[in-house]
Amino acid sequence: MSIPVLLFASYADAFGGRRIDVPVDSPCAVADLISAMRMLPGGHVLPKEPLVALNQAWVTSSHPISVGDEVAVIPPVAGG
Amino acid sequence: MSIPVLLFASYADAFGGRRIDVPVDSPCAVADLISAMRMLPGGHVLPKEPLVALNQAWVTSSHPISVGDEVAVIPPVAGG
Amino acid sequence: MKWRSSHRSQGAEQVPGAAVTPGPHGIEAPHTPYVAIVESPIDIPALMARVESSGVGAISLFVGTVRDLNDGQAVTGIDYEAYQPMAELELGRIAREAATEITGIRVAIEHRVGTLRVGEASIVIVAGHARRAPAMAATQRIIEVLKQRVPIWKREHYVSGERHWVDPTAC
Amino acid sequence: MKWRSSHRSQGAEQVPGAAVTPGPHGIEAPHTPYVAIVESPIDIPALMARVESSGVGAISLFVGTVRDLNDGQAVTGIDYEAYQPMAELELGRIAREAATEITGIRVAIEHRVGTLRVGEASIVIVAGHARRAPAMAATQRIIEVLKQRVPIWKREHYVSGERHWVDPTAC
Repeated sequence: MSIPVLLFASYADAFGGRRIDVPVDSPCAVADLISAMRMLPGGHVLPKEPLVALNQAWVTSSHPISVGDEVAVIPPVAGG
Repeated sequence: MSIPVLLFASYADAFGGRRIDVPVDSPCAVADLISAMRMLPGGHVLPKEPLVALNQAWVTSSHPISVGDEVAVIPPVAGG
Repeated sequence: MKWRSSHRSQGAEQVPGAAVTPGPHGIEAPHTPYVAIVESPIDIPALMARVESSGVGAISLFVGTVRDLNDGQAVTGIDYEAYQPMAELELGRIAREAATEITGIRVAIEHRVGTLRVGEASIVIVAGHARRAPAMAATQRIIEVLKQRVPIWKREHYVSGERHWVDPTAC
Repeated sequence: MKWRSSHRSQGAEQVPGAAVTPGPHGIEAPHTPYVAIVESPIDIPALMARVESSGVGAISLFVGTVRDLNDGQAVTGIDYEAYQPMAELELGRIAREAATEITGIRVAIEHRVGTLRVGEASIVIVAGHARRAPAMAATQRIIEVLKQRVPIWKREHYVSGERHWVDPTAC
């Protein structure tokens, strides 16, 4: 399966898109998605523990991803 | 001699004027002026240590008063 | 397009912990925080009006503005980008957490996105309360938490013409 | 009549401790605090403009408003009275003390006098700085000191028709 992932700011620049499809095995947790993304062109920008949101709420790396979840991998935030 | 004293708010109400002349002996310190004011009608409103300004700056009760000083005896402040 | 917070019309978004004081004065319905990500300049008086109430004696505001210098580099402007729906949800969560911790607080927040020039306001946080200490504590708390949790990014424009996404976690 | 602070035109009123950072950006003349006692409604955007500068990244505001309840009594309005020239001098001293303690702070303060209705602003303190912590510390410090030292009084109007000078030192 593959998971559509929303990207923003420096991550969108690095991965070359604001929405990419990441191939993963199923079932899959956030950590598995991040591992797969590290293999992609641009994956070097990801820090040790990237921020991830599922359905517009923060989750930790052990959180499972379900089909249909809105997944966003989020660069260091700099609001304010 | 007598000293013109500026009054405001509740003190102006109590002493019946925004500027009163207070008879004192010369030379005179702030404490002497306050003692004299306690004898006047309205003097009961003065607390133990009333606030006093000379020439628009705060002074303590031992401060001497010179002829020509702008003297204000000041109710508890409530700005803001 | 302004993506206005949908919480505003939902009764479920009322702050559960807010106080209702009985009496002829001081009757105060719990205030629903107002939050928005906006693309046009923030109207500060309009935002203040959102927390006004006859029971409010103190309003604290925090305004973040674009300055011309960051980490020693001359800045000419900033692009702000947001994960817009989540950013607004997260602002709403932060505002409601503040309202739960600070009974009677009234909060309004707008964060601007797009390209801002030096001197323009990127964020305005307004907190109203009967008393000043809780109002000031609320703005301070909200700006700190906002900078940790709201998915918004900024790309600085330098005098050299270069642009760079700011990474507050970088050494 | 507005009794405008005469300090504004006097070079001697420049803050002695303020920093001047050299460089193509970040050049910042020491800011002369603006303070005034005013009789008309306070224009908050105009007051904010007095601390704006390309080097300012954070503006903190404190707004004191007339509320409808004090010490359990329903209030319909407040008369503010000032010992006007001294009040303005004292505001200026407080602002300059803040500027000496907080290098680079830019301060503007207006206190209104006369009769105010519920909801109207009696005091607005604005502090601008490159960074948010000093800006917020300045407004907090200034409002606390102002309430101790500035010769201003308020007479509350109650629903009953009675009016009473407020004495914060009363038990």
